[in-house]
Amino acid sequence: MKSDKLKFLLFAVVVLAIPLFIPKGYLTNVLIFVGINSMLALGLNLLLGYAGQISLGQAAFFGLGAYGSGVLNTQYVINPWLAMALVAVGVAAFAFAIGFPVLRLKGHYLAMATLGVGVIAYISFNETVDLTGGPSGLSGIENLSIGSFVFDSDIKNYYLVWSFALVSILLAMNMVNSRFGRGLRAIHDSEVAARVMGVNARLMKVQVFALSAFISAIAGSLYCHVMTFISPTSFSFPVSIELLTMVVIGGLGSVFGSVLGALLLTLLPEMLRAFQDMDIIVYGLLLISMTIYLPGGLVRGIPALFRKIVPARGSHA
Amino acid sequence: MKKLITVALVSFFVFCMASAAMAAAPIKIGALFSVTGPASFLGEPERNTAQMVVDEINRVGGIKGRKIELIAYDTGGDSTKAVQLANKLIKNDQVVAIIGPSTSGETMAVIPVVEKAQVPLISCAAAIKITEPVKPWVFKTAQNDSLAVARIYEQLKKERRTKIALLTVSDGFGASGREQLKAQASRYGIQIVADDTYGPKDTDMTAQLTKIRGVHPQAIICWGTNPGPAVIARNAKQLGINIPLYMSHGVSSKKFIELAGDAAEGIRLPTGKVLVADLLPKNDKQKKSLQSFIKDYQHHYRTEGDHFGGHAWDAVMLLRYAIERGGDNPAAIRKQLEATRNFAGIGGVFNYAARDHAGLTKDAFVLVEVKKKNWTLVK
Amino acid sequence: MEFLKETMQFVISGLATGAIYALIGLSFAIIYNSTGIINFAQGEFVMLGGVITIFCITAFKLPILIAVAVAILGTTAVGVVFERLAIRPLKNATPLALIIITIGASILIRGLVMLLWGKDTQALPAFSGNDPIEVAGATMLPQHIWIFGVTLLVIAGNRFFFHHTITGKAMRACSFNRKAANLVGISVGRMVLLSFGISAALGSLAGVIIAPLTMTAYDVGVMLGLKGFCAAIMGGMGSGLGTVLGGLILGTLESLGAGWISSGYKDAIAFLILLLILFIRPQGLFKKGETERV
Amino acid sequence: MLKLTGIGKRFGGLTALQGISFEIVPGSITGIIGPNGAGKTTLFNIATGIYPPSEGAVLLDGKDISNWPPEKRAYLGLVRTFQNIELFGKMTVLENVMVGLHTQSKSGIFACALRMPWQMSEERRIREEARKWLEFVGIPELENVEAGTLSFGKGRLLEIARAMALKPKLLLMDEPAAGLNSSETADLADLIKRIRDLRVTVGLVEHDMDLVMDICDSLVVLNLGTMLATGTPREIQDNPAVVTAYLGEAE
Repeated sequence: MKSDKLKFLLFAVVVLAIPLFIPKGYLTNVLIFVGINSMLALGLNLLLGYAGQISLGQAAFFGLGAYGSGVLNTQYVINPWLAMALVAVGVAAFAFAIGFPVLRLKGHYLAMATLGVGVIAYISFNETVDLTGGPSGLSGIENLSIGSFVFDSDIKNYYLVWSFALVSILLAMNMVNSRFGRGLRAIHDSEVAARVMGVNARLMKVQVFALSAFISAIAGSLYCHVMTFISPTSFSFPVSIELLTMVVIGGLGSVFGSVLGALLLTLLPEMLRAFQDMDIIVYGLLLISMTIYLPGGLVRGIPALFRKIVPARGSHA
Repeated sequence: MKKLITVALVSFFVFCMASAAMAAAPIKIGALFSVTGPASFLGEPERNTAQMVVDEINRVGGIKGRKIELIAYDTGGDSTKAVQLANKLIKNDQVVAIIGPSTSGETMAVIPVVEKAQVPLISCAAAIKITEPVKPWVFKTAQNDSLAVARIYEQLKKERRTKIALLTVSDGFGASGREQLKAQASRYGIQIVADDTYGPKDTDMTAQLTKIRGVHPQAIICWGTNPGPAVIARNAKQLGINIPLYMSHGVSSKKFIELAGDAAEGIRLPTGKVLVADLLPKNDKQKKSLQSFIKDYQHHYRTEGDHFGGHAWDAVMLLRYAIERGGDNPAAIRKQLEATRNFAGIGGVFNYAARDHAGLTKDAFVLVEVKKKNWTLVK
Repeated sequence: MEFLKETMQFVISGLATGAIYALIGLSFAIIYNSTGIINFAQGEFVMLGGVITIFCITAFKLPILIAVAVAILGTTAVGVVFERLAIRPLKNATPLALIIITIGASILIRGLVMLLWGKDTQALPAFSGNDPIEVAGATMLPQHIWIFGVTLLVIAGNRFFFHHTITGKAMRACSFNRKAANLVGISVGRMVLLSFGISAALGSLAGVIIAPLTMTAYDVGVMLGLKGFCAAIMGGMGSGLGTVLGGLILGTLESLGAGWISSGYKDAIAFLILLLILFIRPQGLFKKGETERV
Repeated sequence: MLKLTGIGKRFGGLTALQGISFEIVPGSITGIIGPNGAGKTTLFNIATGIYPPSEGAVLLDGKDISNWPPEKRAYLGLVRTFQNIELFGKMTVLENVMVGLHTQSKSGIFACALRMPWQMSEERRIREEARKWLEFVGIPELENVEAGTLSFGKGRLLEIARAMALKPKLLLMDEPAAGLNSSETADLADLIKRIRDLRVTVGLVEHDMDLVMDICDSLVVLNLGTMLATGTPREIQDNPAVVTAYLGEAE
């Protein structure tokens, strides 16, 4: 318990201090997207890592959040912060409603159904041209602002996005170590036993589905205000897959694993740039070998590796 | 004594010039191309061409003795990545101008970044809204869709065909074309009797074509990039549709004829002049540029240079002349780009102005028809 | 009359596309039935079939039949290597880990093909020309006949293999109960390997016969794989008629959706119907209900 | 307490249970015995709502709960343990028991995420309560161990602690002695008696006849999905039909 709080504080300090230590410029920009991806990965991890329910359509909620805020901002006069809240609640309500039939499914049927939701959302973004601008995208979205303070630079957006990410992380940590979180994890380990203990598995799964949609929608709103332009391709099937990869590589059922996964996968293309056209191959190889050799994800794999090396040294001394 | 002074003087000058040459750091130009991903058919020839032109310029001594360094990144067709990489080019690599991105979506995403950083961008994408309304720092070399549409509609009007059907791909390219097709129809007295779309990865369009056949249009206009239009050409042949089928400049390469096979016969499309360089009259302003581009590309990459590579050719050349005239300060480049007049490139004859950052007229397009597996000019 | 004729064309086109989905769905089901794995790299097998065939024809000027054989053998080899290097080393494989691994493999295969053979779309000449055939007022191509024929052959072959050969029966046994199969002396590992091989061969066969119609490139596998997966799910993941019907229904729905309702939403319509099927009959359209046992 | 009337269950064409009617009396320990395949576990699954009966009714304190899901039955104080122990393997031992206190706490998703003050105090309360039950079964020292790493015997105890944390009126135990050695079994018998002393009614499926005869007040015998006999252990021991079912037809 206490150590969790400490971990979070330490992490928050690191996050807030990073911009002071890195060269000004491009890296800050990338870290904004790491923040957004962290929220998305966290949302998925609550569903997948804690409750054990797969979703291949996470990009749909991300996109609904982004388009919700974007459309409200460009075509209606409404405070963007209010819009963000309304959209997030709306998306969560939508997830809650479809959650009942969808989460009754298991395994690959669930994977297929969530994938279907993702595809339908993607097509809707493309086809509702009058509202979303269709495949050509929606431009002219404003930056967020508080009074006359406009979030219009990388550094400002960094703090904007990461404050949301940190709050999400804190709330998620609170939740997983409480009655609700225990219920979820119980469902993951043995749904039947959890239900016998009085855990309403169906309702809880739907609730966490809605929560993960809520977080994804907030991330989407932030994304649209940071980018000021959105187009459907940012919310397509490969994005859902990338999110899934972040969660698995970072560590299922670990809040910080989500952040680690988001960090790695957002920076990965940077690191692979040296490989030029080979990067897609390296990406595929990484996915396979990480799943085989680090099934617990980096967040567990690195400490395990560390423990393996350190005692070995100690025994020599 | 005199001799000694001369030697000293000469060696002093040589020294000065050498150090000046050494001091002249290369001019950094950034490029964002979608070399992988769904738009790689654009990004790959664009990157190849840009690199080729830059190497060529450097080989003949660069711009006023300074070499050009091309820093090209692959966006994979992803607009988030395009924005990140635009930031990287501007903030880390400190480029003086950016060429690309390849697609309209990525370009629209990158515009706020370059506008804020005040770095000129020459997009290689076609959508009209990139330069309309005009943004101070954004130019483009790819011909506007509106010009291609106008070319087709002119021809239809000449042939008195007034009822047409649209079949456009549901991506950025198709959507932009569809918008223009609908917007300009009334000006040419054309009535759109069917407006259908297909997905970029669809493998059979007989359903749409059957529906279109049912409303009896006098021509079909299909707006897409390979392989969709080739499938449509074959499906149309299968269904025995024998009204004129028009394609967009999105398929203006030999690849389309190869993919569509026999079904390509008789299909018409508007295209930049690069496809028909040899058929152009000698007095055509672009002929020289076109032939040099085609020759160089063939020499470097052993394959035919196309329309899309041409966008990058124009972009690099436009930058080159702008820098030659005004130096490598981004603001100066912007000013000089805007002052470009009568630059005969691959895509057309460019005349930028404060209120026109696309710079081309519909003369940039010619209408071609496929005959015996080759392009012929439609008169 | 016009309406009827149009509908006929929608149905015929839909069935032709559906047969492709069905073939891919069958190849999905083979792996699933003997291992419980949903192979997200299945679409890549389809892509490999087309790409390798075209490569053999253009680069080595091989006659088409030999090229096809090389493509199917090559893809089978890829399937086998894939199982050996990526599936077998995985201990205590969770369904999720398998999903990720197969996604990784699909990315890898796509990347390799892109690097080796480039990004261009390629076309394969039709097996028996391009002259349309008139059927009840609608038209189809000779290649469609090939597709229907091969689908029929594959169904028959499947049926024969899984019900009338020792190996096929052993594979079915593995799907019912791996432990029990192991106890009676069936080498489960070999059966898994075999299922990847057969599935890859089937996938590439589908890829070869559709290449003349749909053309092929390194990235055609994704969408085809998804649609095949849909077909298999609709059919209840069986390796028989259910999946074939699932594919045909999916193809027809798409075609009718595009023709009658909206071409833009046609995939959305297909997926919406898939969702409804999952909600109402999660065990697939054609399977009898089974009570889940604890 | 629990009353079953005319319970039948079919899986596809297979009849697993037919015409089962009996009652578990409050405060008793009732054993359900029978050879393998008699349908004992199926009966438990129907009693706890894991699946509904094909026919007949399940009544708890006179209320018809035949179609209630397990989580709703838990709130009435009906809980069970499993033959192959179903622990929450990736959670700690203490957390496992805390899940058992689910019905006695009520913080929802928002209260949990926001750490409301009353949620914090509730959390403290159930933590203490859970420790109490670990002590009750005798494994308080294991509270921070991951449940999946426990030995079979310890896992069994944890499962019982978790079930007891729910403050059940009726505890159904599915073969609690399976896989235990004789001293562990003796401890188990003792534990079950202590559970009864807490006024918890116990239903027991068990193969270990010594245990059953030792602790049960009444027995129900199933064979091939039907009721063979009911009565006190002594009556059952002397019932020729039961003997035949267990030992086969006498020559």
